[in-house]
Amino acid sequence: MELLLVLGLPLAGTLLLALLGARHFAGELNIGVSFATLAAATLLVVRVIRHGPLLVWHDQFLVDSFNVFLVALTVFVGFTTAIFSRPYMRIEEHHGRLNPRRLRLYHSMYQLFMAAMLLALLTNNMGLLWVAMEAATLSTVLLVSLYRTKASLEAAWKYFILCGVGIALALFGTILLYFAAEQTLGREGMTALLWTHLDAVKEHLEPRVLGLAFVFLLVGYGTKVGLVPLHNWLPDAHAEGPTPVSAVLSGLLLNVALYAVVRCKILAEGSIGSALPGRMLMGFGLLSAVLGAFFLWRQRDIKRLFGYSSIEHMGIITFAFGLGGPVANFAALLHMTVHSLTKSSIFFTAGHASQAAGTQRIDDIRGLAGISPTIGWGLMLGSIAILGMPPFGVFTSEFLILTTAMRDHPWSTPILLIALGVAFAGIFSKVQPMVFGESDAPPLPHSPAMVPVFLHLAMVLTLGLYMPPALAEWYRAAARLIGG
Amino acid sequence: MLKSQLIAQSLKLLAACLLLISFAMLSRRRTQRLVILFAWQGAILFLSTCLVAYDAGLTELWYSAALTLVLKVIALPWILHRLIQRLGAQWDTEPIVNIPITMLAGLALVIFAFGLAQPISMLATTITRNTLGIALAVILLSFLMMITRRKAVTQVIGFLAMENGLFFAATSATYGMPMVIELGIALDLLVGVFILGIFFFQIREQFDSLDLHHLEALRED
Amino acid sequence: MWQFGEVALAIAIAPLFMGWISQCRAWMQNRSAPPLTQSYRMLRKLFHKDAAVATDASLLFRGTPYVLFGTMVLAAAIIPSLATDLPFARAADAIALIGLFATARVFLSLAAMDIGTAFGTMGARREMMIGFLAEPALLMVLFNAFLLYGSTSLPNLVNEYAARHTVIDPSVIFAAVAFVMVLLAENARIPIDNPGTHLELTMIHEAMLLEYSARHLALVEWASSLKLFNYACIGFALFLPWGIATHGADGGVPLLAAVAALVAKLTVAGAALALIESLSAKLRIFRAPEYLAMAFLLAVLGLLVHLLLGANINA
Amino acid sequence: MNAHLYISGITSSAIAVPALRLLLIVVAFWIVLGLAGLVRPCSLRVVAHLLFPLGAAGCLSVALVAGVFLAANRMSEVMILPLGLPSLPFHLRLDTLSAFFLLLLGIAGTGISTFAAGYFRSGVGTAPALLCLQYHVFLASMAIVILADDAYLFMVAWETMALSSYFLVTSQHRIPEIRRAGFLYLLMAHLGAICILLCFGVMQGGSWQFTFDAMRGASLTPFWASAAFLLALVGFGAKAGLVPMHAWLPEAHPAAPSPVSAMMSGIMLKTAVYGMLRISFDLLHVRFWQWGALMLAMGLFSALYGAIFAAVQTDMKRLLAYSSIENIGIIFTGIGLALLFETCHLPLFAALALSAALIHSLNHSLFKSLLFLATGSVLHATNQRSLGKLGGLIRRMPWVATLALVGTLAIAGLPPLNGFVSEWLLLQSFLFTPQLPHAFLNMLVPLGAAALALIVALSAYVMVKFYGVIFLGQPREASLGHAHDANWLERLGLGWLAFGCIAIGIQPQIVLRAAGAVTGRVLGGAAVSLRSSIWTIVPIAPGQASYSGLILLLGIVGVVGITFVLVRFLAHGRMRRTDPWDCGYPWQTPRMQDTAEGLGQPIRHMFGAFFRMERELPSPSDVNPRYRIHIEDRLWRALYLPMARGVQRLADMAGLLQGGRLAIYLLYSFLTLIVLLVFVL
Repeated sequence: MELLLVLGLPLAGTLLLALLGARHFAGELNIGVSFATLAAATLLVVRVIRHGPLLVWHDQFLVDSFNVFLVALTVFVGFTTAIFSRPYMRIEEHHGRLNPRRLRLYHSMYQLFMAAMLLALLTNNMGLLWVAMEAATLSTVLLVSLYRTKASLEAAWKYFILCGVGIALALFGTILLYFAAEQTLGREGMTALLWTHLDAVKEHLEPRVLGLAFVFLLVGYGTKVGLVPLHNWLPDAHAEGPTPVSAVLSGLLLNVALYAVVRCKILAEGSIGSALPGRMLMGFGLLSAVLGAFFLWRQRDIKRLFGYSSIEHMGIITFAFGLGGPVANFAALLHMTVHSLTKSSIFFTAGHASQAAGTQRIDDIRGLAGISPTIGWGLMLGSIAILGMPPFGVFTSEFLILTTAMRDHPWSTPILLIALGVAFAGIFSKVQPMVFGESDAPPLPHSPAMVPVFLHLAMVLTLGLYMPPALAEWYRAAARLIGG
Repeated sequence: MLKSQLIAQSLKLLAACLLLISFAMLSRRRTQRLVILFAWQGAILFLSTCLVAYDAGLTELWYSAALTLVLKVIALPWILHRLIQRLGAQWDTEPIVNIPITMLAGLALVIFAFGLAQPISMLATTITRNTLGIALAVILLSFLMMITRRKAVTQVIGFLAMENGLFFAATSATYGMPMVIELGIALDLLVGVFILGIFFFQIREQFDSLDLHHLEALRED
Repeated sequence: MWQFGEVALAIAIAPLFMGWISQCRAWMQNRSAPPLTQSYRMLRKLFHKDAAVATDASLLFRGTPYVLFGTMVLAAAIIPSLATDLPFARAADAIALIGLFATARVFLSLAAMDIGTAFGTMGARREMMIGFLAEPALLMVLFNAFLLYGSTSLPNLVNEYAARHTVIDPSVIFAAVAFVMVLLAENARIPIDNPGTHLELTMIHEAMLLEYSARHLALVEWASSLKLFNYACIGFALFLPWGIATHGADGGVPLLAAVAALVAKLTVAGAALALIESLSAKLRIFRAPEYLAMAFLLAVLGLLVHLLLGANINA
Repeated sequence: MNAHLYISGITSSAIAVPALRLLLIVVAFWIVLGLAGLVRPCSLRVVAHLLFPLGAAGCLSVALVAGVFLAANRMSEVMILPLGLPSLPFHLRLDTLSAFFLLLLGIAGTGISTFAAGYFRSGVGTAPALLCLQYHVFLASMAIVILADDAYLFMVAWETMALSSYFLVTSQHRIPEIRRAGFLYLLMAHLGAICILLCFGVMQGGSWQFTFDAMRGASLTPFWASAAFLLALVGFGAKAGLVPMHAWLPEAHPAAPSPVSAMMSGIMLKTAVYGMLRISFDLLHVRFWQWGALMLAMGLFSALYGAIFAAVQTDMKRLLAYSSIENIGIIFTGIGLALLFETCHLPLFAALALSAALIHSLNHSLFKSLLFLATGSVLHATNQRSLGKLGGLIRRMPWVATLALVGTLAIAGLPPLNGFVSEWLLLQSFLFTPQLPHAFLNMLVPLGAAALALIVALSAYVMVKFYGVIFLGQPREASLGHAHDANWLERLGLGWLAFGCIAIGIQPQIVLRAAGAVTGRVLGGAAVSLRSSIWTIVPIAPGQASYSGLILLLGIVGVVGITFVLVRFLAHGRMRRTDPWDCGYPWQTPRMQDTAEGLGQPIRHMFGAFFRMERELPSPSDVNPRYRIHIEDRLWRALYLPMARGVQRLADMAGLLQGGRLAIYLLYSFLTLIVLLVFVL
């Protein structure tokens, strides 16, 4: 059945690429596996759309409208990233920054990472969720340190320790959750940690325990979401890892972590009955948005710049989830989608841009439109999209979020206004000279893969102007599920 | 009845020892000692798990006890020991915050943790209810230790101690998590430590030291 | 019938008025005065001369005198100097009249800049400066009138006045003083400008005419005398509209009365102007703003006085 | 004009075709045109000689449709497109207000597109096809902004407008100043857009209904209504260039290619005016006289500010940009006045002021685009933008000079051209301010009229400087000797706009009627009474005031003609050409002419308080003396730089958070944990 395929294929790919990852066709193989996963996931999605939510294997696995679209997103971006990473890694090899052994590590870890994320998304068991998150961390740690440079090692180390500690706290939260659960659900079988069961009885869970548990889970998974002030690993990891990894990190991993947080929030809110968890999310969200924006203002490294932009956007999404309610949740889910599409495409272009200029320092990247129009305009359009200019989809969600905030919590809108304004100035003042102006850099050895970039941007553009009813219905269902 | 009383008493005793050991870790400077203390912690964990398993008569707890013994009492300390030998990182230099203050902070944390856990542990149906506070205290203490130390190795030991605390919480407060999860956790732990091992070597060959103040290049300047 | 008579009269006696002023000035400064017809002679002479035009003067330069003359004649046709039922007056109220004068000013300045000589441009600059300072003051004066009589078209003003025989409203005094100051400024008289001098650095109006000669010069001179005449008539219409043949008045008697009244007013006004000019000294060019600001202030004061004394606003 | 042709027939037989559909077809047509250019990306011929004229035809048809709509004073049409958000498809609506601004867009756009067809040369900056695309997307988005009937579509079109114009501004992106200007422009536009968005957020009033209909229905407390109004004022003011949100305008307009500057200044700024009107008169149902007073004050201040700064500029496009600020100020003054009257229940006077504002928007879009395009021709002919290097072009390029003269006289507010009409109407409406029931207002506001008079006269000064320095006098550079006149397409475009200026000047009844249709709809029936024949316009009552551009024109022409003939008859003097006399000063060089700085000197002297001046005077003993002056906007240092510095400081503070030490990071997590635990404790 599809679920098995979706989970199994990446694992198989991991082993396969662990053996063959060093061959010259590894890139294609990687693409192949990702594509197979994509196909399987499509089947799964179709099935879920047809027959509604899906609970299998003693309810251990859950596919409902909330996570299925994240699954679709994950496999899709995973696929496009695989397409992108083939020429990118070729060029890296050509520049002598990587050797076949590293490539093997890269390819197999890439697949493992995908597998871990899919597991985290699909499992119905909070414990397994935790395990999957930990696995994702471990695999990406190896990916971040792929270049073995001082910087990349340091980044990986910080990433490992911070996220390790975070994840440990999350585990304690899970334990507390279990502790609360077994009061009501008892410990027969392994039902006490199944999200669906918890969701069913969340009103009867002991609120005080759930409060504690939520705090630990929030701090734990929030570290991986990159909420200020737990974000410190994020820019380093994004800047020092290989670009495809940065793309999947900010495009997918953050989403998955946020997904975990939201699942916990649903339970906590149901049990506590007050809006406290929502308020916490709003606080974190605003803080991340504002501080992320101010960080943007002072960046010198292109990938670091967009890493911070991810923090800012995660802040906005978290804020929206904190607001709760059908529209805000809808907007948050939409923003998740468009952000991961846009941000990954930006990282694709940024990666090629830094390859073309031979550096990641913004001041040394000039006149991209001159070197290669596709890269230049890709970066320009991507930045404009991520800055929330219509007709791109990011604007749609920001429109909904801002208006909702204006309606429910007017006090927060000035903060958001500042955040958006500063972020705009921060990013655009740096992107514009990179794209425009003169340059005398040589062309790239291998032709860059710009198809994914423009594919993503086209999708984001479409979402900005027209949303297929099926998708909208899907979001609505998910929003209803999250409630709040 | 009396038996369970006895078990409860002894569990409390073990919990106290656990707390004591964490304090000791907080105060130690030599990494070797820390490893040994860590092993002791594992041992106590093993004992407590056995007791709980015996009391509750749950087979899967026996498994996890065995797992603890293998992993936390033998494997990890041994690996760490070898690592330290190979890397020659016996001495941790002066911690960032000096010991007495750390101890005071630790004391405050313990009080905080108890205060936090007090109302909750009342709910526990198990005989080992109020050990939850101690578990929390252990976690926070090892967190504190991670913050105050300079060497990579000591940070890792702190990290592992934290895991112990979690494990203790899991077993004592809730008679252990479902088996799958236990296994998953253990696996992750193992992999993590291996990765750490790889890291140590890479870090050392890059920076020819495990001192963390080399790892402060990436920053906002 | 009134209409064309009035225009003809204006064109005819405007130079005479100019001459009369200079004669009075000469007397007051006990110089021997030129004859009253002096300005007519000058015009004739100029019209018969050969015109000398700068090599690269554009059409704008040569066309401007005609435009000036045209606008001034049109203004004369709008201002009720003799009678109030003027079909032309429908075309422009007092504000449009100001616009008309502004048009003339702009054309003259552009023409002065056309040759590109230093003095021409300097004159143009100063002229425009005076202009944009004078206009607000003038507008405030009109505001006063509007508040009094509820109209900005001059004939209706006069009719209103004739209709109700009110005593003079206190605000009118302020307005009148302001108006006289503006009149002096706008018509290049002392204390802003000196029509007599050709001392380069002080002149404004003359500086713009430097390049004109013969018939062009004649037209410009005629136009400027018409301008002075028009301003005087505006003043009469606003502040002492006695004797102007109001609505329905027809036939010879009112006509004669109106002409007589006009001549009398002009005589007095000319003498008064000459007196002011001889008594006051020319200001430095950058004192002009203060002078006009004063005028503006007076007009505003008049306005406030009117509003405070609470005369009936909407007549 | 187009309206004029139709007024006669159409009013009786209102045709059945829905105007809205026609307009949408044109919009789609524009986008197709834009994309069509991409087929042959670098062929200038296709783009210039096929696409742009077609675009002009589109503009013309928009003008026709809107004109017919206004003339027939049709009921408003609505339409819903199945796009946009799931719960919020695109709503479109054509009513008289939007029709008026579409008329404006159409008339000005026709001229600009025609000119652009002849203007764009190959080789420099962005590829012609891309320019064509951006240009037509810009047009289309402006049309959609005016047609939008829900907040989402409005915002999308609004930002698309900003974006496409940004790309047009930076088409010469090799030059750093232009990039800087573009950045500043887009930043301000975006901030403004967020303000507008928040304004809509306020007005949605409870229900998540973003259609304008729902907003009309929403009931707001005075506080929130005022909040919405202020947000709108900031947002649209930033787009319109209202002081102090004007900083981008004098940067972006000179940077852009001339047709684009014309488009931005002529049409885009008006979309901001449209938005302001739409929100304050249509969507918000409660209004307060304080709003009007605020708007009036801001408008007058902007106008004065713009006029004063325009007077001291030495770059011709910059000068025009500041003059745009001035005119926008005048328009907002009119709107503010209308608000005042309307809130004091004097609908007739409100209608008068509003008509003045509307007509002035139309006039400004005509003469300002005309002048910007003229500067474009001058730029092409001479490659000079600085006034200090131009002069005497009336002999080299008579066509441009003549047509520009019309624009100059019109913008200087001189009868019988169109600029005077609107200003006259505005002054007329000022005359009634003493009837305001508020003690202070009715004394203070009349001073506004005086300020307005000062501003208009100042703008006359500015325009004399503009025209005189560029077209009159001697060429200040030898290179101007071989300047060539504009080509026929450019002349056609300029001619169209000039014709518009004259036509509205002598037949203001048409636009007055159009404005009446708007005010009638907006102010509930109140419209300027048209008790006036084809000869004169009578705003309130014939006793009070009347004006006729036609008669004035005929009068002047007649008198001039007669005089000319008579002079020819009587004065039998020949005319001979000589050197200029100039007080007998023989050694004339072009450098001795008065410069642009010189013409600005009285203003600098009088309004010194407004400027930051750096002057460098030559010493008397200097062999080749050089005089340099640099004028700077005080607000730039007073407002914008501090803001930037503040952000920088905050960013540095934020930077301290990330000190690179792992222990500290762990400490953050630790403290966060503790704090949250205390929270739930």
